[in-house]
Amino acid sequence: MTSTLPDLTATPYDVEGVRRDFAILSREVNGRPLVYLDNASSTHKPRQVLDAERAFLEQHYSNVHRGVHTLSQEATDGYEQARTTVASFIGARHDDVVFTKNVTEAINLVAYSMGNAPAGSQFHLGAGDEICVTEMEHHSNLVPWQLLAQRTGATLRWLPLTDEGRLDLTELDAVVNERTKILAFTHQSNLLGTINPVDVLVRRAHAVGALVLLDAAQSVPHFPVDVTALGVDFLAFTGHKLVGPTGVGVLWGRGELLAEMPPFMGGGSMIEVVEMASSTYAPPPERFEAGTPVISQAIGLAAACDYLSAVGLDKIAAHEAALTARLLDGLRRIDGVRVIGPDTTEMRGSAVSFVIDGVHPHDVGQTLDEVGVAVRVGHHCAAPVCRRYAVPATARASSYLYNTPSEIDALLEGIEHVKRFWGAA
Amino acid sequence: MTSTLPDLTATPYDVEGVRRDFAILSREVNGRPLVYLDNASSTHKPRQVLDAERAFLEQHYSNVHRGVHTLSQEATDGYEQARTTVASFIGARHDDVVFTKNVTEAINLVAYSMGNAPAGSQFHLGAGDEICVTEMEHHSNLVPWQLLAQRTGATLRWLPLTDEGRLDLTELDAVVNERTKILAFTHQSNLLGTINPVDVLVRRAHAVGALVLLDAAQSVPHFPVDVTALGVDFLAFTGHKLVGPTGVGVLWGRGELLAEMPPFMGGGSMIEVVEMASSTYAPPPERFEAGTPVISQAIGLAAACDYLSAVGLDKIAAHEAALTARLLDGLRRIDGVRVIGPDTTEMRGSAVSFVIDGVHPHDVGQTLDEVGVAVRVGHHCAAPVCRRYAVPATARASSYLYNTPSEIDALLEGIEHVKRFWGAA
Amino acid sequence: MTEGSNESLYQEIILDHYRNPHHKGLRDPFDIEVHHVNPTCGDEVTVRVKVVDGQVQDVSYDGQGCSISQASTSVMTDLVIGRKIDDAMEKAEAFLTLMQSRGTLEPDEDVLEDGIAFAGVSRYPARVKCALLGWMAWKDATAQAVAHTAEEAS
Amino acid sequence: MTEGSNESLYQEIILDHYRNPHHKGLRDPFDIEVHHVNPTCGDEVTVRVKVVDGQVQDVSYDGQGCSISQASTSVMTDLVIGRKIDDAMEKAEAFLTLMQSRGTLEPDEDVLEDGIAFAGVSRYPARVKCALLGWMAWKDATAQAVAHTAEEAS
Ligand SMILES: Cc1ncc(COP(=O)(O)O)c(C=O)c1O
Ligand SMILES: Cc1ncc(COP(=O)(O)O)c(C=O)c1O
Repeated sequence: MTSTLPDLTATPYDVEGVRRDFAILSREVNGRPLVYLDNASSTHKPRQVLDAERAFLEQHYSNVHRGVHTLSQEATDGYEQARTTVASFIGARHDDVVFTKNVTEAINLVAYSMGNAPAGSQFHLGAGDEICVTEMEHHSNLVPWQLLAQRTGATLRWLPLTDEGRLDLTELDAVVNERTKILAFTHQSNLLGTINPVDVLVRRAHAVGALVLLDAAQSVPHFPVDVTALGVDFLAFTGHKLVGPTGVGVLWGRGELLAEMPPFMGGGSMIEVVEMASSTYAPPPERFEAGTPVISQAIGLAAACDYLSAVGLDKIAAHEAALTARLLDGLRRIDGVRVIGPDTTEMRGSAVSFVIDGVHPHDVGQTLDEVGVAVRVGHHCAAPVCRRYAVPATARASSYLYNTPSEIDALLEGIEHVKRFWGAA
Repeated sequence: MTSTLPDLTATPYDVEGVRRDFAILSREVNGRPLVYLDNASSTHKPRQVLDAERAFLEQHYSNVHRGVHTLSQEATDGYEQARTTVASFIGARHDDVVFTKNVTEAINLVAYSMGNAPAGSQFHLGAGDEICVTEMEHHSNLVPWQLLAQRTGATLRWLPLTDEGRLDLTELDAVVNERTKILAFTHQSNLLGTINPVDVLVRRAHAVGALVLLDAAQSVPHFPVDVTALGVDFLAFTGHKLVGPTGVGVLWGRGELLAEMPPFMGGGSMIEVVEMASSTYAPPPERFEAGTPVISQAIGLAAACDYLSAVGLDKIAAHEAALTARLLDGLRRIDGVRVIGPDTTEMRGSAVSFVIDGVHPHDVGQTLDEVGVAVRVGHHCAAPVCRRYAVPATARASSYLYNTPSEIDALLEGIEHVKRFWGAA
Repeated sequence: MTEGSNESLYQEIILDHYRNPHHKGLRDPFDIEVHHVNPTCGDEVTVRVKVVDGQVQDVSYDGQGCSISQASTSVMTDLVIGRKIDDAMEKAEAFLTLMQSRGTLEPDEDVLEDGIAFAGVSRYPARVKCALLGWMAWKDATAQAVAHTAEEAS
Repeated sequence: MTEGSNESLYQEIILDHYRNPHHKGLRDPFDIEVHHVNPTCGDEVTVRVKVVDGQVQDVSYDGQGCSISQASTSVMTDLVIGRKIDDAMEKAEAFLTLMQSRGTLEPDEDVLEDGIAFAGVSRYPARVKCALLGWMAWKDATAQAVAHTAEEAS
């Protein structure tokens, strides 16, 4: 199952070559060429990913792990090979990668597993223990910890934000302390674009014996991430944000931690010996993959990792940085537009949130759509961030490997159009 | 997004026409035409399903629910239309259908939600309460309840099996009693093929005020199922067993029950108002679909439902019954072969487990594979059933809409070959 | 699946009501005041209702939100003020049905007047909630006012 | 992805060991007895080990299971009995490596003797555990026996 990967040796970054792999990008919306700038929400999938999944399904499909017949062996090989590919994409060992439905399930997995840990276990939580997050978390890295706190009696704390859209670390030592059992935070904010100083947070957390979970949903797709270099204990990301399928996410965990963690969901494949009254459980990663896994989605995700590797994550990051700089520059020149989040490219990614004075974000998004420009509007599943910056919602443009400078310009012109249409400024 | 559906008006059951929709069926295995009889484990996907998913991804894909731009509206329409299609496939209302990763997640969802219910809630469980299953459950409908019992202090009980492979209901009134909070059982056993008397069990459970969850993983794909007619409270099934994609399952629940149930996983989309310290939750089905849902998989599943409806579930059931009768007849004529489970077609499906005297099931499966016949061997994620019938494992042949009488004959010849090869009888 | 359409969501009628909202500003006297929020976008509306003899005597409101939520609340006041409660509730039902039609319904101008301008909104599930915010608040307030009056009468 | 191959998993050597297992049946004397189970298929083996002066003096076993698990246990006894523990452990490592090779390794007949017949098994992940059952039990028992002897000596 080899797929044709884009040949990018000729030019430094052949964005047109990349675009040809994404059929949907040649669509029109409202009579205009689609300008898709909603990549922080989800990304499109190149034909290499679609082809890989289809070839697998048409030639090698079967359920995995439990059969001796040829298709079952081939499907198992394909699925486990996908795990190897995804693992090496983040510098991890094959056995330390668990496939989930999305990053949300990956985070809930850790939260529920901790909640299931008996007293005495290093994962156990109770009254007096603390869970720490930040004020910039996506709901998927906030609500699971709220629920865990409610179930166990532990206290939820969080690191606040500065006016510039960065973590405020002045109280770090107080907020992350000897009572902290786990610190869960995002590598890159999906609303603000802020990239967080992982090293500083890991150092403090490990100094007080807390575990660290990194929500890498917005980082793994955009720049090279190596779990060992980061020094975190758990890292999670989601397939649909890195040109892969929906329905697949990844939890990576340190092998020795995964080995000690109690199971989350019960069911087929995650067991060892099942009696009617009780069971013993398989080692990781199987222990955490109850039921028939996301087989063809894992194949698709591996193809997505291969695709990004072939294009080159460094090149993608540089390309995005240039687009982000162009966008921030352009926005700075338009009166009545305010960026929510860092307004330089330093330690920030391509997600740029903004508001236009006097025009509700919903109307911004809809009016941009009328000229073919797709941005996301709303609270971006990070309602507390909107509250922090006293906006009901924002519009957010987020570029990716297939976006072009002229698309950024189309957005900027679109914003002028929005202002004219709504008579703002 | 209309797909070409097979024209089956001409003949009563055009199995050759159906087979042409499944590319993998023309594969060879070990130099022989593939005879795929592992459908109880997973099924292949017709081009209509693959095409529907791909067309959606190449023309309308985006994340759902949270956007105002055109692609996001179209993707939301597609996803919610898929929910409607799947709902009507089982006679349910749109809002009562929750998309999950597989049936295993669907069952864990109910078990965890009950575990999360505060004292006083109808879902709450504690010491003195009982959870009831049967001895023929798939691990996915057993282990989640073991874990729930461990978490809550409730007691797990089960209905035993008769020597003929049926539920032994002589003690029904004792086992399902006033302390029973939920009765969870399978519609059709994946190992024995037994179809259970849902009406009898529902009547008893409801008489004592217990909820009923039906594991329909092996029934919804094979014959018409209507949630209202069944009278159960929850019903769950899985996409990959009904010619749909992996990575998608369904939980159906009575609207008024879903409305009262606490959430399972926390994250994006399942919330209403999120503050840092706590949140309120969206109504069902969103409440139970945390994070980016299994978008394109739901589209694929709806296409699978449409495909099965176009072929006709009644016709499929009749076709399977004929194949099953042929297989049971054939097995009866071979010395040294024992069927584990009912040996007539009465109240049984197409999954037929058997053992051959003197040949280990693993060797049976592998030797059949050498002549191109794919059956599953092992405990089929129902280890207690093997223990009950004192076999280490079984070989299991399970036919579906695309199998033919001559494939059954190939299996029967294969079994003779196995016996010769291993010098048995 | 609906293909993107060239017809703008923002009909002139909607823009007019957004720029020059009718009956806006909270007024006395009133029986009941309610405050509704659309959690997905933070839109808010406060609605006051005065009911006399089975009739909607006055509706006043204040709020913030997108053009759709503001304009539809303005249209709502035009449609219900001065009307018998039953008639007004029928209008609300007609508007709700239109909003849930996903672009498939031809609205009745005799019933919905300026409200027909919102037909296109029903093609945008994400905006339907905006269009219904004021209406839902009014229905809630009116139901409470009726219950309240009934209580006082008994 | 490996395409299905025509070459049978069931080499003559495997069938011979399965039909006529070597050293089968539990014997005295022994230092340690262990019982291992493969939960996925119910295969079981009981292995006894007698260690003297850093040497595997005897291995005996009983069990039930598929041809692969039975034959590989028989081959294992041939390879380890009478050998220095370190040498025997090396054989076990070589066999483990072969089993994890997914069909990519050319086995060394000088090291593994009849064990090379299992090379094809490594292409079948579901059967690898069968092939390793007896070996794992032996390693476990031998490690315990060594620890035990060391303890007695100290
Ligand atoms: C009866 C039954 N229940 C549950 C399952 C689990 O399905 P899944 O693995 O798709 O969650 C299966 C199939 O594996 C089954 O046959
Ligand atoms: C930072 C961050 N975390 C978590 C998520 C949730 O991802 P998913 O919805 O795929 O679970 C997202 C995206 O939605 C995100 O941007």
